[in-house]
Amino acid sequence: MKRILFIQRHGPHGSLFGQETLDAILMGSAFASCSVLLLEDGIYQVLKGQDAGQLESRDYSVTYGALRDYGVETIYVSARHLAARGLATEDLLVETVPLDDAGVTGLLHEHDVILGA
Amino acid sequence: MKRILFIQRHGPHGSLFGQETLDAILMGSAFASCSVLLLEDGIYQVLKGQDAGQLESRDYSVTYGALRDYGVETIYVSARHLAARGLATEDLLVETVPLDDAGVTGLLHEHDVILGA
Amino acid sequence: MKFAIVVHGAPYSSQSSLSALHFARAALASGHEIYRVFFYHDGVLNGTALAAPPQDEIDIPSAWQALAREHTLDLVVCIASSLRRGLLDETEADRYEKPAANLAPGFVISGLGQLIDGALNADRTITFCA
Amino acid sequence: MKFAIVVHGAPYSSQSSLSALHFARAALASGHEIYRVFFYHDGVLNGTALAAPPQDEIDIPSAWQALAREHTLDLVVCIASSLRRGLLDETEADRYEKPAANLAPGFVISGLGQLIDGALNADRTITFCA
Amino acid sequence: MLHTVNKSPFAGSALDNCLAFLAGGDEIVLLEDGVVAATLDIIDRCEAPIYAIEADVKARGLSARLRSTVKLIGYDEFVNLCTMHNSIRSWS
Amino acid sequence: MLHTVNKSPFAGSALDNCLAFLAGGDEIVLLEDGVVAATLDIIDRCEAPIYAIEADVKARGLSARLRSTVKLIGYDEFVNLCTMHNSIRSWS
Repeated sequence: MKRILFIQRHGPHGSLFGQETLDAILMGSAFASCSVLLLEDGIYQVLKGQDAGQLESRDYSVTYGALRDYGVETIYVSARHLAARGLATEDLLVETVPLDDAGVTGLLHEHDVILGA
Repeated sequence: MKRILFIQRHGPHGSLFGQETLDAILMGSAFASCSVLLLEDGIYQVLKGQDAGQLESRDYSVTYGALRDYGVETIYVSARHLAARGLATEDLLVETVPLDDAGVTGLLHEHDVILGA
Repeated sequence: MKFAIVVHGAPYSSQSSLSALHFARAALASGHEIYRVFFYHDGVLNGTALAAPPQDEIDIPSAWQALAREHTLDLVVCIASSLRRGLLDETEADRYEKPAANLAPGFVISGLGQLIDGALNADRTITFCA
Repeated sequence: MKFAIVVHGAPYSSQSSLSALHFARAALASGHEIYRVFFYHDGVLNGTALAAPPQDEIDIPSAWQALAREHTLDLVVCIASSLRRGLLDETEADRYEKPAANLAPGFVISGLGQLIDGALNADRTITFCA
Repeated sequence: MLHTVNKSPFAGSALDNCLAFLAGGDEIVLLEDGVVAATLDIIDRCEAPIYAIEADVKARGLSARLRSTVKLIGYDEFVNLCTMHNSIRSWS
Repeated sequence: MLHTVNKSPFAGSALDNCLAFLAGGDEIVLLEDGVVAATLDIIDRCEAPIYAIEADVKARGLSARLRSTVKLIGYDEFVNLCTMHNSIRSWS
């Protein structure tokens, strides 16, 4: 069975990429072995304490917390991109595995297909 | 009469912003006193030697050469953004006035309305 | 004070139309006038009559229509941007022999002259970029 | 070799659909198979039946249709992306009680399962980002 | 002049350009993904008053991370700032 | 692995990420606005083979400005590069 890596590199709410990529991850995890890699502002997708009520938008970040239940194996983050934003893994609402650049390179090569914006 | 400044900061062909902003400039120059400021990759809009035939796209860059005839007063470029791209005003198919950062700041304040993506 | 509001982004795809909507509501609530909302680039897609967003999400094209009904707003989508993106009123659908029209009531298709007119006649012009 | 092609950008607004079209033509010309073209995010707007671009510009939705007729391509637009962006076939227009359908012939609306199916069954999956 | 910035400083040059072309008396409104800048120390170096749209800050979970120089505002105050400046430039 | 980059290095981090996460044996195709990088000396520092789509380079008037390390290709060669790598990552 092929392994799919979903990369998320957009922040939440500014565009629809975050929400729609999450939909693709949920679908992927139903049919294949999937992992998720958060790069750049994609890390903000899982920042704790999001409240989009005043924006009349949906707080879909909670769905990230359920990804394990859907069968997603691991959520990885770039340690460098995390640090550049002044964030630590404790600030995120899901358990993530931070990777250095070589770790990200390895992850890309371990997967057969890479999806995501 | 109000003075309008159009800012162009996208390169050609990658998106429609360049072509559609040019349409707005042409319309603006018919009704108002207009100038154009090229920032960032917007400078590539007027690079000499564009040939979009192989892309099945339109070479609208030539229209920039006609902006003076349409009544556009001056086309300004950021000297810093020009240099960062390894370009000089001689590489551009229209006559432009390079401005340092303070010059751009002044230009922004001389206009009543700023349009453009 | 009279505002011209320019919207460059498609609804949902970019937050710009939601921000513009919030700004427009706040301007009207503060007693200001909205001279025109001009939808340019992908912004013209705010005028679609066919969007069917999930029920727990805001329906942005409908929200513009509701605001326009309440305050008699001039909602203009740029014709050149609309034609490339497949947004047509009955007249344009006939002209180009297309099978349907999809411009929502409350929006009008017009030319770029309306952008310049707004910039010249409003006291302030604010752009919400994609 | 079998390719799955994923398109994220709207025609014209982003060059991605034009690049995907050129890539698809080259793949077919080289004797490869295109398992599916999946249009996601703003890419679903490639499937509009109502685009009327200037006559001296390429008609991208029509170019996809022509390629699909010649090579029996599977052109799938994502249903969730389509509903938010106002792209409907007859079935969805009826379901949501909208006044018209605007999906071009040659395209089908389907779910995200078709994206995953493509990724799993094609030899290579390539994405053209907005 | 009022400047708005609606993109993250990590995703392009909107903030860079805004700061490079700022004049005395200018003010800045951060909105949408632009509010990310309100949490970074680069913003402390800016001498112009900086505002951030509260709804955008809350939606992104950034309320507790704001630099002290940034003032949260609603859309009504955003509208008011527009009336107080002669022109508005949106950096994206 | 084949990497594609379709954005200008001045307009975001697509190229930065591509170069940061490159492995031995990887190759890079620059397309659309990504071909801007083919004219800049930053590209000389990259050890992977770099290709640029000729139609995109010509459309932008960049043909005479290419760095010597960049090889121009057509879409047919782009397709062929895809077949020669096990997977493709599109950086945007």
